[in-house]
Amino acid sequence: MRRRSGTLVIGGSLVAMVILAALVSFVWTPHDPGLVVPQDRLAGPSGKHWLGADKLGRDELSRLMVGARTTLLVGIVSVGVAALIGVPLGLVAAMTWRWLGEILMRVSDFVLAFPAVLLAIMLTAIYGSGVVIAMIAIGISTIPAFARVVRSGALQVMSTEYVVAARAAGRRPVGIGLRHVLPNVTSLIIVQASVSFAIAILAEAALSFLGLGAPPDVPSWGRMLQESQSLLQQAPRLAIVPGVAIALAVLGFNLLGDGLRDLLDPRLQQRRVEVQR
Amino acid sequence: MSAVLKAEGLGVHTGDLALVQDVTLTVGRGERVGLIGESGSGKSLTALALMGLLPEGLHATGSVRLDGSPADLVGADEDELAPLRGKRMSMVFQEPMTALNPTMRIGDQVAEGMLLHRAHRRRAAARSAAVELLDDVGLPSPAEAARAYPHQLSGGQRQRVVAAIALANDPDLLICDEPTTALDVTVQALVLDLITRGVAARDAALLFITHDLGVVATVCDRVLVMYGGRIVEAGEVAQVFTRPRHRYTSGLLAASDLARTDDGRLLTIPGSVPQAGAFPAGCVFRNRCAAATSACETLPSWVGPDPEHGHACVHPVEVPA
Amino acid sequence: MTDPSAAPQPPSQAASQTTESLESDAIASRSNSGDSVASAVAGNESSIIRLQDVRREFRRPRRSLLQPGPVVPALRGVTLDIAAGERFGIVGESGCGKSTLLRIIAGLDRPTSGSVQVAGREISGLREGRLGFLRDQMQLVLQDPMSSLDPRMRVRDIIAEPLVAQGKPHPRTRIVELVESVGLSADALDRYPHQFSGGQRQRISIARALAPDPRILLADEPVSALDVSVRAQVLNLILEIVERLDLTLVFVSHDLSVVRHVCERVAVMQAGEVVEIGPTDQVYDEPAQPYTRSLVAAIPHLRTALEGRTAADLAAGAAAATVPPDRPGEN
Amino acid sequence: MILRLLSRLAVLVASLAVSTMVVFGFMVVLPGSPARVALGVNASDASVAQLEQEFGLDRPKGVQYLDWVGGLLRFDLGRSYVSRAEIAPQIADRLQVTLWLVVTSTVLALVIAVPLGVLMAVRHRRASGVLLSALSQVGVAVPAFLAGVLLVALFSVRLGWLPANGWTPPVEDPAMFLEQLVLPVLSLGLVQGAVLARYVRSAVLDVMREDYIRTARAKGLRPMRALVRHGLRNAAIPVVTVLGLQLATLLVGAVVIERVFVIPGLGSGLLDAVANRDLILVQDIVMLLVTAVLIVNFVVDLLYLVIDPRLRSVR
Repeated sequence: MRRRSGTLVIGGSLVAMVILAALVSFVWTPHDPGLVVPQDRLAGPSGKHWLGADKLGRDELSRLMVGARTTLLVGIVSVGVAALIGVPLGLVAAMTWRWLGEILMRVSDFVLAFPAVLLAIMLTAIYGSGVVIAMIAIGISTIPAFARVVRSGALQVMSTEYVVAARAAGRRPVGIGLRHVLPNVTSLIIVQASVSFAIAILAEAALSFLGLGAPPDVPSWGRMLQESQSLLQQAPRLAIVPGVAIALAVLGFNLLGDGLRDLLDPRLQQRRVEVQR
Repeated sequence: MSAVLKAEGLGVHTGDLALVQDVTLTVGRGERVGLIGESGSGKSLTALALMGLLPEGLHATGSVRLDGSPADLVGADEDELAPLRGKRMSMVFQEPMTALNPTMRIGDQVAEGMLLHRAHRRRAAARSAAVELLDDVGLPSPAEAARAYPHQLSGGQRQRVVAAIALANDPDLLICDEPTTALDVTVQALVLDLITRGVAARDAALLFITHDLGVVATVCDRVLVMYGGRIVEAGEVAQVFTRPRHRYTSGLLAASDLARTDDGRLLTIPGSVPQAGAFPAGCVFRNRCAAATSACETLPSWVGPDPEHGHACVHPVEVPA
Repeated sequence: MTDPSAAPQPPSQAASQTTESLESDAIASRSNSGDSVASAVAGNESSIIRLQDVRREFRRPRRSLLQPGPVVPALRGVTLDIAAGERFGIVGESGCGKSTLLRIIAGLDRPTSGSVQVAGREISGLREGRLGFLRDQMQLVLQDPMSSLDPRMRVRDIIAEPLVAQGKPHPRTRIVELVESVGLSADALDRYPHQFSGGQRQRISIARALAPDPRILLADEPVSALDVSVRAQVLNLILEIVERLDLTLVFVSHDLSVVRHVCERVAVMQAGEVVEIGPTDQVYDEPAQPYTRSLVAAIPHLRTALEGRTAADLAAGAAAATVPPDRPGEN
Repeated sequence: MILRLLSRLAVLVASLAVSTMVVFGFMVVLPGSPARVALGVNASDASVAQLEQEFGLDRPKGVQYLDWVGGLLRFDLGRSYVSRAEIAPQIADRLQVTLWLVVTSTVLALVIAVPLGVLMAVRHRRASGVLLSALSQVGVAVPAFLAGVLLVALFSVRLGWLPANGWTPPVEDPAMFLEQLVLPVLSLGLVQGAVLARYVRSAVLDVMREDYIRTARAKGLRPMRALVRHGLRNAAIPVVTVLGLQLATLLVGAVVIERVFVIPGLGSGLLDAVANRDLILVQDIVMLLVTAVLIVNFVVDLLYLVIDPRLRSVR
């Protein structure tokens, strides 16, 4: 019981930290994140630059805070779009004809063969790089996760007796979908969103690292890491700072997802009851 | 009659919640003892505690002794328990659909226990012994069944296999936890027959756990009635079921007798069975008992010549002399 | 099936419709053996549910590219007539088709062939959207008290659901009246299902079923998941409500003793067919069919056990008739 | 069983067919022609037209598609728009490099994940299990390229034990090959191992609660032996699924890792092709990667049949 809530608290706090950093960056950062100060090149952590400065003398903390925005923006848009498309698809796949469900699942298997980064590389080859491309690519590759989770959850709900009772009560399929199935798969969707968010952060960081994500003038964690690579000798700190930021953000969303799963999963609750019998 | 199994003051706890308390029972060689109770009564936990197979997070207190083994099984470690399980004491579980490994052939699952306890040292010998055993428990075409996987058998057939596994090493004690609850009546009759014959042939002790009064009466000589994690009444089946003393036992008998009505209505016990661990202090049944008084707020003491006969009720049902 | 005349059709569907239905009628009337309640044969004016040669087949997934999957018959021609106000039981073991039959009567599943009439109207061909009148007249109580109530709905919404779904008014007074009629108090309405015990949940299920003021109550194993001490309460409640509201009750169970207590007339099903039908006491005390005999003989009964009936006797009774070979598990 | 096999095979073929359309389609919706993209905006119309003619890009799209797919079937991947070199041989070299990376790191991941996952599950209530589990959570949160950068910072820059980058084919200098292989494989394998270990953990935890494990223990098997004899095979079913899905992630990880360690594999090739705007090369490499993922999914399905007898029987 205690460890379960521990997971939730740690995950929640990490996620809150990232969100807070992004929000605060709109009104305040220690320095202008784009301001080049040649004499501060590669400066170590100090009262002026809490986390030091990069090879152009830009303040590392400020860039980190603004970078959180990019991370969150890409995550929110891609996961949001994926959920908006994937959830209805999953519901339809579970609640209508079986062959349609089968086909949708085959298609989602197929989409899984195009991971986000690969998709983004393809898109970049044609349209050039950019945040929007990253969001589209990550969004598309996240759809199957939602569709699958919602479908299997919905199939489970559809097999319960309360759905039979609802049909006998005269509920139409749409009513059953909205009143019974959706509320009972909401927790699955929330958990999936959290986990997908973590994956989206990883994908965005990888793309920025490859130079395929945010443009050079927009601070992003992946790009900061990439820029640090040539300076590992002089300033390993420049790799560690964005690296830790990425890892903590991903860890936060993963833990949040795990914690929510334990909190919301009725199967686990049932298991708890069973043990008590 | 020597006692094969002797449990004294057995309890099962999770954290500071007591789920089973102060269970004392003995089962003698060749004796068939029933343990009846409803959901939350703690009967299944009692069985698992006897086998030392409680799920994680639960622990047992008190003492459990198996005839011929010096150690107290409560608190014994795996090195002491594992050689006893499947050899001297074994168990048949409730759910035949999930009790067998879905990815292992039936024959191998039956032979495994024999190989483990050195009944047979050669794999081939154990395999043929397994087929013989499957024949014994009444599986049609046992050789074929030995090569099958569990999903290829019906529920009744699977339960026969589970029984075969339990009987493989001629145990001194067989514990059955609701072995027929998931089965149809006709299949239940056959499996009950198989279990009683198997036990009789080995002169083993049987502890039979169920919620079904008819089944207990059919299978057992003696019965223990559990409610709220405690044994509330015990005695010979004929005695307990015809002249119950504890108010719960008599209520249960009345409620389960569908032929006996009061003005067309079945007799009932008011209220519902509390959640495990949420039973009242003192007499566990007092919040549903019509005869309860303030005297029931303290734990009733056991009234009877020995732990195997008697009841724990302050206001027992009067027996016409 | 040992009685050859009671096995009207081979598994193949080669036999013609007419012969089959004639034969089904024959079973029904013969097993009623001249009793006056022998209303299974068509013609009873007061019957509220009438099934004519209802068949339901399920198709298994195909095993070969060349031919479609095998057809598994769940119902092999069931003909029944249930009179208005009657308490009618359907018993049988798992896989005998009793639940499929109930779902077909409830309009939740459609027969492959045959006719199903409820209150004089044919429902077997209707789309779910056109079954409004059926939802009005007929409600359902299901087996599993854990799964039959939506965990995310409050009790008041659960009970009001049939009214809401059919676009009827559902004032709080009506909901309170319903919940109190099943022996719960009005403060139960704001709680969620998990806060109730199994017996209380079945009461909620019953209140929901009563909401649209139905004339027919279908119950699918409503007490088989309950503790013995609670079972009697729920059975009493069902009987009391059926009597008070003058409902027709169709009660499906695997437990012959429960059906005997609840129902006036019973149909015994085996392998998708009704093998015996008649007044409950008669079927129970003098079963005409070997299958029914074995079913009755296999029940471990407290009283007979105390008289010395052993497991071997039960097994002998169960084996007396040919029990259908154990079917492979369903998973 | 054979039906299942055939239907999976049909799905594989269909997926491959659709993939070719998707990959080709992406290139076709492109504004302007691939020749224009390859030569840049400043190229003269004449040189664009000449390139188009040379590569048949002026033909109808349908013909181009069939031509491309026909080539794929004969392992003829066409010629680069930029270097005009045959693509097949250079991709074959790069494929070999990437395979080394992917296969060795998958093996490493499995070697780490299975024992670690089982240990985490068995000890999930003890401090050691909780600690390992927390560590694996951190491992999951570290992307492979970050692990790569950090490993280089430590082992190459700080300690100087291993080369920071580069690639030598094993036939040329086996020692050098191994030295250069260590860090990239560690970066990929450790991270994948952590991910996989978590799945192994949850699969084993689920299996440990199964009734048949209790049956096995009631037979007299000790807990660990019961788990190994009866649990692992059943736990393998969900793990194999994940392993299949992870391969796609691993391939992507390899693309990025090749960039970190300057390894001339498919990933570097793909990124170079993107940079050079060599669309035919992009198309070919993406198709190759997608094919690999689809084939692995197919193999995973076959593995199910081996592991789970329930799928083998006629049902």
